[in-house]
Amino acid sequence: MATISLTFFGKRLKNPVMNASGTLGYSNEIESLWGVETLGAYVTKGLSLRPHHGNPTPRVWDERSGMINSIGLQNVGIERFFDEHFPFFQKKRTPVIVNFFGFTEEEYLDCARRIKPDRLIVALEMNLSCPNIKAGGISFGKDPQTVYEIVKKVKGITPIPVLAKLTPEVKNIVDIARAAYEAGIDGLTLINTMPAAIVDIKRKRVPIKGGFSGPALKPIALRAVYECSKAVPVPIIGVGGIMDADDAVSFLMAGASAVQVGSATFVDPYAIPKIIEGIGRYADKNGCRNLHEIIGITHE
Amino acid sequence: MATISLTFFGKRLKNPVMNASGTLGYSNEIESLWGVETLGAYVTKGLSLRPHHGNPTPRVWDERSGMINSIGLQNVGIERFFDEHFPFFQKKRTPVIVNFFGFTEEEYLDCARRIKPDRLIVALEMNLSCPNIKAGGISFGKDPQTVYEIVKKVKGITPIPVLAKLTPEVKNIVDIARAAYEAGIDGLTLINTMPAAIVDIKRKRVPIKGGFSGPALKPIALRAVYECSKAVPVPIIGVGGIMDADDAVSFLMAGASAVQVGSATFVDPYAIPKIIEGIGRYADKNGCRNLHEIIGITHE
Amino acid sequence: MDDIEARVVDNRNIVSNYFLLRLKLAKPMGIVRPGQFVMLKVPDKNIFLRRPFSIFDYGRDIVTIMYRVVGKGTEALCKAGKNEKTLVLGPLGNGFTITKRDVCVVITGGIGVAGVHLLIKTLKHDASIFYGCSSKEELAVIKDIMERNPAIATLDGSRGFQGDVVTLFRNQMKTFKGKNIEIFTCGPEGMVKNIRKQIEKWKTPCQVLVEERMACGFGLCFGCVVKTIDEKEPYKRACKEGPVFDLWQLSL
Amino acid sequence: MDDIEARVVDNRNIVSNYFLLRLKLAKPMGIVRPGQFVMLKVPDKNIFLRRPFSIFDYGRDIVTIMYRVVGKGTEALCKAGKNEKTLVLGPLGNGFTITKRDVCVVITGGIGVAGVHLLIKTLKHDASIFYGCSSKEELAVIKDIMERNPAIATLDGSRGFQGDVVTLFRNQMKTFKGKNIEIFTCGPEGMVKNIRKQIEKWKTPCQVLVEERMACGFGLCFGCVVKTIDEKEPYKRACKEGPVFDLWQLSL
Ligand SMILES: Cc1cc2nc3c(=O)[nH]c(=O)nc-3n(C[C@H](O)[C@H](O)[C@H](O)COP(=O)(O)OP(=O)(O)OC[C@H]3O[C@@H](n4cnc5c(N)ncnc54)[C@H](O)[C@@H]3O)c2cc1C
Ligand SMILES: Cc1cc2nc3c(=O)[nH]c(=O)nc-3n(C[C@H](O)[C@H](O)[C@H](O)COP(=O)(O)OP(=O)(O)OC[C@H]3O[C@@H](n4cnc5c(N)ncnc54)[C@H](O)[C@@H]3O)c2cc1C
Ligand SMILES: Cc1cc2nc3c(=O)[nH]c(=O)nc-3n(C[C@H](O)[C@H](O)[C@H](O)COP(=O)(O)O)c2cc1C
Ligand SMILES: Cc1cc2nc3c(=O)[nH]c(=O)nc-3n(C[C@H](O)[C@H](O)[C@H](O)COP(=O)(O)O)c2cc1C
Ligand code: FES
Ligand code: FES
Repeated sequence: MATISLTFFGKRLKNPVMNASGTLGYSNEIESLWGVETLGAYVTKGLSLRPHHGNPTPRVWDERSGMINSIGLQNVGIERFFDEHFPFFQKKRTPVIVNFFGFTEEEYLDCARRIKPDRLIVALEMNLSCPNIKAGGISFGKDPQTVYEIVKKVKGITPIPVLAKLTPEVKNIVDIARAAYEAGIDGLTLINTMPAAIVDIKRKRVPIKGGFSGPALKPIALRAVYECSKAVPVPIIGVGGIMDADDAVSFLMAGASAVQVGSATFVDPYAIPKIIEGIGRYADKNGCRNLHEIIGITHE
Repeated sequence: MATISLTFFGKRLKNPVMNASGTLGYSNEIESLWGVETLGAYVTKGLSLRPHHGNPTPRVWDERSGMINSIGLQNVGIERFFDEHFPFFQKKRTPVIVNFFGFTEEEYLDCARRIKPDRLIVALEMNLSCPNIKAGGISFGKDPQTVYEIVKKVKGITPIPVLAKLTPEVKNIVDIARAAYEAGIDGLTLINTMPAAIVDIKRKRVPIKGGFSGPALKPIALRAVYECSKAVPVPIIGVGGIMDADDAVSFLMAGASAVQVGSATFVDPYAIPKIIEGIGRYADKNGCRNLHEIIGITHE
Repeated sequence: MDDIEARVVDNRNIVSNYFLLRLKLAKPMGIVRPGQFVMLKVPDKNIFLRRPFSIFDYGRDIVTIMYRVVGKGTEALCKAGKNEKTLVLGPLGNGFTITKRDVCVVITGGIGVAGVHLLIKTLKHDASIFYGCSSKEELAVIKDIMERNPAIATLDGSRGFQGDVVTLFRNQMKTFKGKNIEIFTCGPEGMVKNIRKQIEKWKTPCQVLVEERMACGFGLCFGCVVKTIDEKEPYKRACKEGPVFDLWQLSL
Repeated sequence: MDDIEARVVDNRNIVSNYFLLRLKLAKPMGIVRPGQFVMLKVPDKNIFLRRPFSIFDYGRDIVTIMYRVVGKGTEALCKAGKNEKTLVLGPLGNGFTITKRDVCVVITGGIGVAGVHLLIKTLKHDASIFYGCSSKEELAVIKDIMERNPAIATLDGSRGFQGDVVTLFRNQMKTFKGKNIEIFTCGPEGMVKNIRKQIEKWKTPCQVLVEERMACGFGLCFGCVVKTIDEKEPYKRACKEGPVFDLWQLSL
């Protein structure tokens, strides 16, 4: 049988499938259906230095080919996460990727400083879609220069490998990827949600503006993964609209070393274990002994 | 019965529904099913100064919630369009919006210069997603400054009202809309396709990279229309994923004065007449005497 | 809790836009407490997310849901025909907590009854029920609890008290004087706010079933929050910490 | 040409991944010429665009299509069951032009036969047919034209000539010597290129039915182009100017 395990920043992951940040609670919420140890790695909800309340409702809305969310980064803060939830992952020996953000550069740096290296922590994942308060609310991930600066500083502070998670709403995502690479980034997570809005024609209003995720995002994310993985020589985690194992394999072939699954879990809470199983089946059926045989195969 | 006609740049249009550029041939292709005079206005295929061959195949690909195209702007050029196809619209007394592009600033200006005012020409629609050869292939529509300059020059050359058609792949579409407005644009068409790619996992390759259109684009386009129509006081034409009359009404409510329908025609060649009828029915059912009663109603 | 395949047994229009949907589950659900809900897959290709519905009734692999058509999801749902396949994730959330009281008072209106129906069935006969709706036709919705002698308010006065259900409750409050009562409610925010105004003075115990838009239904996404008076962490998940909350903890 | 509602009559697996689909149209299609095609809605929510298929046969409101499963659209199509609803847009494109010749030679292979089947039926008995496939099992595909005595090539030699169909044709070319022949073909690009090589010297008239990915099927999108030798406008629409082209106009 094929092995679908992989080494990611020196740590062994059972498989290349993770949850997308913000779509699998804080820790044990999924346990009545399946265990987090099923995952290649668990990605935390976006964490900030201080707890954050988030946006008023409505926070989620259904859209034909996906969904819109405007959670507003609600979270209990890094400290409470490590006190209350991290021990659960230690008990379950599940590798963790810590997604974090800040509203100022200092907050990003303080976050990175607070997170201590641990056998289980595979990487930090910097969410660069967060609004930069000092820059009038424009997100950090929009300009190559801003990305370069913040990545450089974060890399100077933490010994843990750092992934930059990029937003698709930019002039050219490859330029952003290059800037992060030049600043020393260890890997990229592509992509975050795409800004979007809903009109409720019955009530004649725009009930929600927020981030669009789900199947509609897939070809946009695939292109980002394909172009960026050709442009920069660091591992990439693909995310956006992955609903089944074929979608996951598409991302691997486009150049991703691992994938994350978000909205699919809301449609089918067993989506992640099914995708993991499906990748294994794909590998067996196609005589693929090792995922490296297909990662980036479309580049040739 | 409600009227769904409108005045657009001083011309009377029967209804607010147009085809999206590049999705309804050159002129009479649809005639065996329905007549172009059904349209509020006919939008031409993207035209350039000289004829252009376009890309090799595959040029179109199916995606779960839309399609990808990479036609590559094939067209017979402005001259042949006006010689061979424009008389058809004259015969049919159908208002025309002329979509055009160039690979250099000069080509845009030459195009605008060549198109003579005519009773039937409602506006020119500048496709700003075209690669700028002098800027290394980055499209004209990516930077507020570039947009400002080219719009200013085009406006200085033609007496015909000019619409700028914007790409969603930018840092902030509102900044681009503002730049076009400051340069004197008469209206905006929002949005063009979103760059995307497909992976064919059976053949382990990326068969096509191109522009993503269809239902997946709708919430992205709605947000662009909503934000830009609040930011700039010129009429906006909404386009992206409109499949039925409810979708069209959503765009009007978000702030569009008219809409364009593209990919839907490939799924259902009668989509446009059905949408026109559906808007009329919506207006009647909701006691809306005039579309102005709903245009931008979500802003309040 | 599990995600269970189900088939439509029937999907019946009761009156105006109220429907009763019975689903046969491929295997039994866990133990159901009144106030719990399910996340139901709407069998329509244009509906991406599931929709939350209270468990109106449950027994022998049949789960019953009562719903009102209010938007695209419920519009699509009412087209589901006999034998159509769907998925039911549940039972979810924390239901009502039934403590010993002299009187349990259930106040509800419109489709809100769907949230307290199983509670009413469980409470046996020691409950006082108040139901409000727009006119006597809508009473078809509470047909099977009519035997519990609910006090009825209709906006048009076509049956019972003319006015809203909270005014009717206020008018009868004196009958509960000196008694140890607890209120259970589910309904529009306006109704809940009105109840609160009536009992503010006494801080009468009151459990509220809140309805919020949901994506996951079991704590994954933080989409369904309600604001509480907890200053440190005001937003609680309706699906996980709720959907039943102590009225006095809510920030309305 | 019109867009016509249709229902699946049957959708039968012939052999390996070949299927025969019969559709009952709600109203008759226009007059069908051999080589024309339809744009078929694939009844599956994950398939956005329609798919082009040659009209394999047509009569009395029943349109027949023969298809090979090659990707997600045809995979979904082969799951369509009896009575499933679909839409058929057609007849589309320019078919073959049948001119008076001494001999009409039809060369095809694999699923290519679907494009020339109606032509073969129309040509009556004055045609010489060459068919290539991988093995004798695949001949089930041409069962109803076996009576026309096609020359057969199989790659594994399990029936007829062992090798490809163009070699078989080359071997028999001398039999057409002095005759006024015209070739009709439909099949993979490699086959068409090989035919071209064989007849390059004589520039034998040859009509080719090309298959390109399509979005609209009738000239709206310029998605389906084929490259021709026209220098001014090399890319012609397969759906509108084709799908049948003069081999000598194509730039292969
Ligand atoms: C725990 C819980 C139990 C519920 N039980 C029932 C029930 O038994 N019967 C029933 O008819 N409804 C119930 N609801 C509400 C039901 O989920 C919504 O009416 C339904 O999801 C609306 O979907 P839609 O697509 O038709 O409406 P949409 O088009 O999405 O929205 C239409 C309107 O309904 C409101 N709405 C949408 N979703 C919700 C929601 N989840 N909660 C409250 N309002 C919403 C919107 O804000 C909007 O005003 C319950 C909700 C929750 C959270
Ligand atoms: C005028 C015309 C007539 C046709 N007649 C028939 C027919 O009678 N029977 C039949 O089986 N097929 C026919 N085809 C081809 C058929 O349209 C494709 O096989 C089908 O669209 C593939 O869809 P898919 O989603 O399964 O494949 P995809 O997953 O989209 O693609 C799978 C493979 O098929 C190729 N392909 C996809 N679409 C086309 C296409 N339109 N033309 C050629 N190759 C394509 C792709 O490049 C890819 O290699 C015809 C095509 C045209 C243009
Ligand atoms: C409810 C919800 C909450 C999210 N929260 C975060 C977050 O806190 N940090 C982050 O980087 N991304 C967040 N995301 C984005 C996802 O991690 C992911 O990038 C996106 O949803 C696309 O993947 P999908 O299509 O599989 O959902 C969130 C997405 C959703 C739907
Ligand atoms: C096949 C095809 C060709 C197109 N050609 C052009 C073009 O020439 N010029 C242009 O501005 N937009 C072009 N577009 C973009 C459409 O006009 C429209 O902006 C986009 O498709 C989104 O609308 P839709 O979702 O309704 O298709 C093209 C789109 C398609 C699908
Ligand atoms: S619906 Fe996702 S947390 Fe409640
Ligand atoms: S398929 Fe659209 S032009 Fe041929």
